Amino acid sequence: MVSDMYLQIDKFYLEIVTLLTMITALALSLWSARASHVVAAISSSLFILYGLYSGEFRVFYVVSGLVWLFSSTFSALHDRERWYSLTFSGTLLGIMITLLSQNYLEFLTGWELMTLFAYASIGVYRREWRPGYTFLAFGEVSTVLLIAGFILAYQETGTFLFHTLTDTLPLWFTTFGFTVKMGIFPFLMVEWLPIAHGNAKPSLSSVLSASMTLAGVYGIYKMMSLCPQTQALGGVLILIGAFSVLFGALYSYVSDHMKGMLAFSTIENNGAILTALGSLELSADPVLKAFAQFSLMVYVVAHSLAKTGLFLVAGYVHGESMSTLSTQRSFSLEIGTTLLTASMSGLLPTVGGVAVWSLLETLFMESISVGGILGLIPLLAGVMVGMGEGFATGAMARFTSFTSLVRPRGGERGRLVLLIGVLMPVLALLSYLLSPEMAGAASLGMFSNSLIPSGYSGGSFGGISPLYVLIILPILSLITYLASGRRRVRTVDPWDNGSGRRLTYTSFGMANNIRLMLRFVLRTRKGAVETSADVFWRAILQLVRGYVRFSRAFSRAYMNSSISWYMIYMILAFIVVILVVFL
Amino acid sequence: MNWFLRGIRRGILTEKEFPQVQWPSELHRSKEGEVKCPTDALKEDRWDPNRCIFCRACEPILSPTGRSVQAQVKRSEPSFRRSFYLYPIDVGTCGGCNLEFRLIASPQHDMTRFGIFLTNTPRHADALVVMGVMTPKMEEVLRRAYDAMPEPKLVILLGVCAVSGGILGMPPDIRGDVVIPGCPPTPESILRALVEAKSGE
Amino acid sequence: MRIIGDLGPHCLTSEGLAEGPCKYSRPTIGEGGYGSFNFLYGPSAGGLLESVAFDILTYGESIEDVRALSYKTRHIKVGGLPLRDVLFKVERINVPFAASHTIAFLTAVENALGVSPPEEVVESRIAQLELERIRNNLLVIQRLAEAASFLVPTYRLLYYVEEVNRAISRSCGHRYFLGANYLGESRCQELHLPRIDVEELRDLLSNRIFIDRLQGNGVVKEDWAIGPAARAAGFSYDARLEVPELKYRDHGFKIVTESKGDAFSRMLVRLEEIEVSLKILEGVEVKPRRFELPSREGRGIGRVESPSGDLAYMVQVEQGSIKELHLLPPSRINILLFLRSMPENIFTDFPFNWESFGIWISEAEVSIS
Amino acid sequence: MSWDVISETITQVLGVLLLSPLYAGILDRLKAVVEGRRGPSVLQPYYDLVKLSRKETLLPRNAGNIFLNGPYLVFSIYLLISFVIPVVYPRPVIFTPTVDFLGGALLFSLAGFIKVYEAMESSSNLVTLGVSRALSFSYLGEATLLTVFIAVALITGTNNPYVTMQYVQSLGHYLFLPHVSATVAFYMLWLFETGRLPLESSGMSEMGMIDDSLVYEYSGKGLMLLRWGSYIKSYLLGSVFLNVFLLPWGLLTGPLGAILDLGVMFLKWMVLILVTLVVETSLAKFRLFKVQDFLAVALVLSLISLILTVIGNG
Repeated sequence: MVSDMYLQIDKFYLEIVTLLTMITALALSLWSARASHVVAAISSSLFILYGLYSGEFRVFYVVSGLVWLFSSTFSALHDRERWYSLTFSGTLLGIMITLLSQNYLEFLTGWELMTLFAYASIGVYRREWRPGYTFLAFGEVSTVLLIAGFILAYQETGTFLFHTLTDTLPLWFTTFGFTVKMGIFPFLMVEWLPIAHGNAKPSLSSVLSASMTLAGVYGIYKMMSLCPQTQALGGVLILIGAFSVLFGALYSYVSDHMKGMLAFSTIENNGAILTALGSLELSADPVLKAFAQFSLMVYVVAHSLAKTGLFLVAGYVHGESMSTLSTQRSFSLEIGTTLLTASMSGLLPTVGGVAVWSLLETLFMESISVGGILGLIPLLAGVMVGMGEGFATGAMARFTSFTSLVRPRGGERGRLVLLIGVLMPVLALLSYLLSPEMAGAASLGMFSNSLIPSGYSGGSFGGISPLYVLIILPILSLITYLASGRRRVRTVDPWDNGSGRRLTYTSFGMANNIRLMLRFVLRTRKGAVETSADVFWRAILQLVRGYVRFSRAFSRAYMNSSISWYMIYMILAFIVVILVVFL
Repeated sequence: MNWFLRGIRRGILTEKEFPQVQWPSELHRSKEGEVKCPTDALKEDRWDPNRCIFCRACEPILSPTGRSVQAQVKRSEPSFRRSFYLYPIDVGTCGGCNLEFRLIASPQHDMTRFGIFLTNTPRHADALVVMGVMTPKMEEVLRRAYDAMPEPKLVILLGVCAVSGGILGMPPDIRGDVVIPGCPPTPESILRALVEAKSGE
Repeated sequence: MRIIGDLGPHCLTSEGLAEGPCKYSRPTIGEGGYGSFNFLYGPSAGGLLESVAFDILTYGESIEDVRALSYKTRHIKVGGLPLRDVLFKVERINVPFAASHTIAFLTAVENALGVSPPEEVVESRIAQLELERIRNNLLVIQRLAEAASFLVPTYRLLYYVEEVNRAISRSCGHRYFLGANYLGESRCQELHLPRIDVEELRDLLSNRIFIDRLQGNGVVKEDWAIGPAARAAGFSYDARLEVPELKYRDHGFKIVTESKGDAFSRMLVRLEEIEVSLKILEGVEVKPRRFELPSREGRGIGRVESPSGDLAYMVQVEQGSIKELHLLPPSRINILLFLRSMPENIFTDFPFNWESFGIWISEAEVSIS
Repeated sequence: MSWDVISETITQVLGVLLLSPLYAGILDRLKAVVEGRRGPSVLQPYYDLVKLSRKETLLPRNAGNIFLNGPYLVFSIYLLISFVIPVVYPRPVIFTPTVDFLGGALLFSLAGFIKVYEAMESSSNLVTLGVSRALSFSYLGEATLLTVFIAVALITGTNNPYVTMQYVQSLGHYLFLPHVSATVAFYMLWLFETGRLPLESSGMSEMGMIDDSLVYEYSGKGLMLLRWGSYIKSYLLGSVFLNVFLLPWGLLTGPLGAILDLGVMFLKWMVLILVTLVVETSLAKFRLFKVQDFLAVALVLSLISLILTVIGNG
């Protein structure tokens, strides 16, 4: 009891110190960029420490802390501009306040700080403000929705403190406010534009893509914990999420812009997270809820860290277009990228694999437990997620191939990437710590608590043991290696029918099959690209005229399929979903 | 009719004995007389199969026996006894060797019963089958193909062009472990040579 | 009148020699945008029977433009050599078409010397040409079936090819007619017909998947096309009716044509022509025959319908040896047609279109001096 | 854990390891016979593997660690899966709880993922050509693999392969419509995953390569492991198909039963081989983009199965 109180006090001080350090970082940036980044890194580590002590939101805190730690370390090594360090640490501070907020007002303050600094940062870099405007504009759209939601909450409870609610309306409002920020359907330029436009440096890109969207997830999760359950919202979120997964992955597959394809994959991941949130909201069964929560948390971890790593990879590459970029590969970069993309492709034994596994498991179990027509929602979502994973694997393979695999060997760089890469299997190992308290099936040959069984309807629906896979795979490989004896290796030129030509294949070419096969979806013409900017799209983008021009140029150069169609699918999906649920 | 049923109905067409071929086959001197051989395959009355293009200019002083032309196996590789993958390369043929070589896959000959297969990459190949006279641009390609093959490996010279250049040019400069004369060599003689090359019988 | 192709400095037409070179419409050159690249297929590819390389401009999987790069060009010296030695070399320019080459060459020589061979020789030559046509058409269809991994027919056709080769060897001593024809002599003993079940081959057309690979693939409409490619496009071009030396009309020969001009039509034409050739063969009888060649001088042209289209030689003979020799191989024209018909397709269509022309690089890239 | 379990495990894993090439050999031999040829020995796959193990390993100039060591990993992934699903022995063995159906699917995709990366490291045009094709179909391939597993999992209410197997053994469940459509879907998927006609075939032409291009640059031991691995993969998927979908009956238990099961599996496989023989020798290879349609059909079939089940439950 007493120790508990001490802990409270310690926590309080820790919180203050963390915030102060970040503010110091902000101040220092006026004097030296590097110093500011270093301090920001320190503050991030403190925040991680703080997160470890805090209860149900532990995961959000620790993960955000790690993202900041990595990106600010990267900046400390590579970025020199003071302006940049100012806006960067400002953004971090904003997110930090949002996460630590005890009431709606603090939350909004943090939210605005984050938005404004990020906007400034995007503008400052390359001195081009239009994308910044877009970003800000949509940032404000979300803010408006949030304020609306919060006001409703205030009217009900009469206090700004986070307090349980009886009405679901605030949840609806805020949820959509947050999804705007997460860059889910039509508002995806919030997430996608500044990054894809190359107006954000690697470190900020990773913060925008990993940490800021995470703040959105945190917001929804928080509001859900306050509001009563609404299955309707659950269904909506699941389907919207699934659509985002499928189309985000598809467009990431065909995009030929390095950061662009990462940004699309972020949309895919946010979609998956949204699906997890949705299934958390949809199901009534407590066991299932627990498992849904588990998959949500694992997905948050997997996406945020892997995406951070991949954006940092972009920092070691010259050029933005996958087909024309130039770079050299190093052991660290190659292995690091491979591990990161493995996680992004949702493969065991990485944390991404656990995430995909648990999400699908959740969805399919729900389709039984919910039953009836409503049971079809998670089912279809599951299949869409499956297809999305297929596309993601392809996109990630292409990313790795043309950022490292086929590149000539160069100096030893990118140890940071390797570090984050190694985290992927390690986190998979730890994932059963997050697992709801139904682990520990002392089944045949299992180590106790190494199993993550999706305990459902008495008997176990299924289960995996990351620990197990991680132990057995290397052992079996070693046995294979030893059993197959030593090998004589000779280095030769690749066999290209004896022509002596080297690799001429472009990244664009590697993705072209899909462009041809799904012509009717992507609206691509052979090779070149259809750039039909249609009415509806103009309507949305009155406030971002520049974006249309850019989207044309961009789609011609990088997207090679008109972005407007992507928008339309998302919006249609949205409308359809709304209809499905309310009729 | 469904081709599966057709296949079943036809049964197995693989043969043990192959019909005699007059040209090319081992020649023997049946008459006395002077012969003007365009490729000097006849030196002091010795008939040299490695130079002969079987043009029938020496008929009837030399006449065919119908025995298929003997290949020379200088080196064989026992580890290919049951699994022998070939990569054919054409450095300047008339198309005849290419065709006859493909015909060892025909149901009548069926190379696969001896564990002989064709492959489309030198990486998987155990033997390089060289056909035709040397042409300038193919020299580099031939060298690359040979390089691209893993040890142990064999080189098979197929057809008089690859062996001695025949009447049309010079042979490729690569040492052949197996030499199969004939213009073009018959599938039978190719098959015999390959079987000998992989097992040493 | 139709263009047949460049023969030395002249342009050979169905009416005879015209001012060369032949006038062809300019091909459309595709150009690459962002992301396009050049994919080199060959020179030594398992999918190609001979050594040749194709430089394909592509965005990946799609084919925008194709150029052929020659690798196995053989230089054959004939100038000043006696007719006999030239004959041996001509026989070996393209052995799968040996009969066509030899007969075209000998016809040219006979025209140059102003003699016309006796009936038996003509009959024997018709027999050889048709046997060769059957063998080659079977081979082309076999290659198509193989490209589609149409397993049973692939080997069935290979079986027939071997059977034809054996029939040829029994008839003329050599599986590829080498040494079967000689100056003033035809050595084929008697005619042995291969047993071919054409009805069975027609069963190929009952497989939708196989047909789908060929239909609409590599459409050729050029009016200067030759051989099966031309006949598949609806042009009734055939040297067998245009050339006086070989009296095909007496054997009730009729032209087979299709309309679409795609790889499928080309295969149909070849399929039907197998039957036509078999009919012709029933009507001919073969026996060896010698005849006298005078030692005169002069120039002459010899043209035959090889399995893949018109094949022509022009010779200049002076005191028993060759002064000048020009060759018009069908493959040279078929390659042009192939390259023009390839764009707009995808990589996996490539083998089907390529094999459907029955092209032999050996004769297309030979250079004669 | 008892000695029985261990002996059963050993039988299952060794059975997979040693018998998987045999079935490929038998199918090839039968194909040859239909084609009118004597054909290669049924042991040909073994001969090839032995020969390859004696050959030199060639390393493309640009390739490195992943290219060299990938094959060992791929092989051991398939080995690991053979612990997990009922491919010889009908009861759980050691390590079985490592993953469930879904996890198994993810492990299969992991093997595919490594194959792609190691192949790409050789940075050759011909390899990239095939890889780009393989990747472009993976979205349907993976989705179908997942849905098919889930389909059967939903029918039986569990994701545990062994429970599923026992469940569908009862005829009522066996002839249950969702199970039937899922079975058809899985067979179509098996044809795709193991590179069989009418989807692909290892001919001589490079232009048609899909999976062949993944091993195009390999030689020696690496090639041996990848070949062997693909035999095992084909065996694993095929056996799941037989034991969980097509013929869930007939497997015996107990250490002695485990040995006999090898024979039972052989009989089951003969059925699968004969069906495949007819399919492969009657059909030709689809146009490349038709493969997509084929897989789409498979996906739809498995989806139908899912929907029927869920509505049935609701």
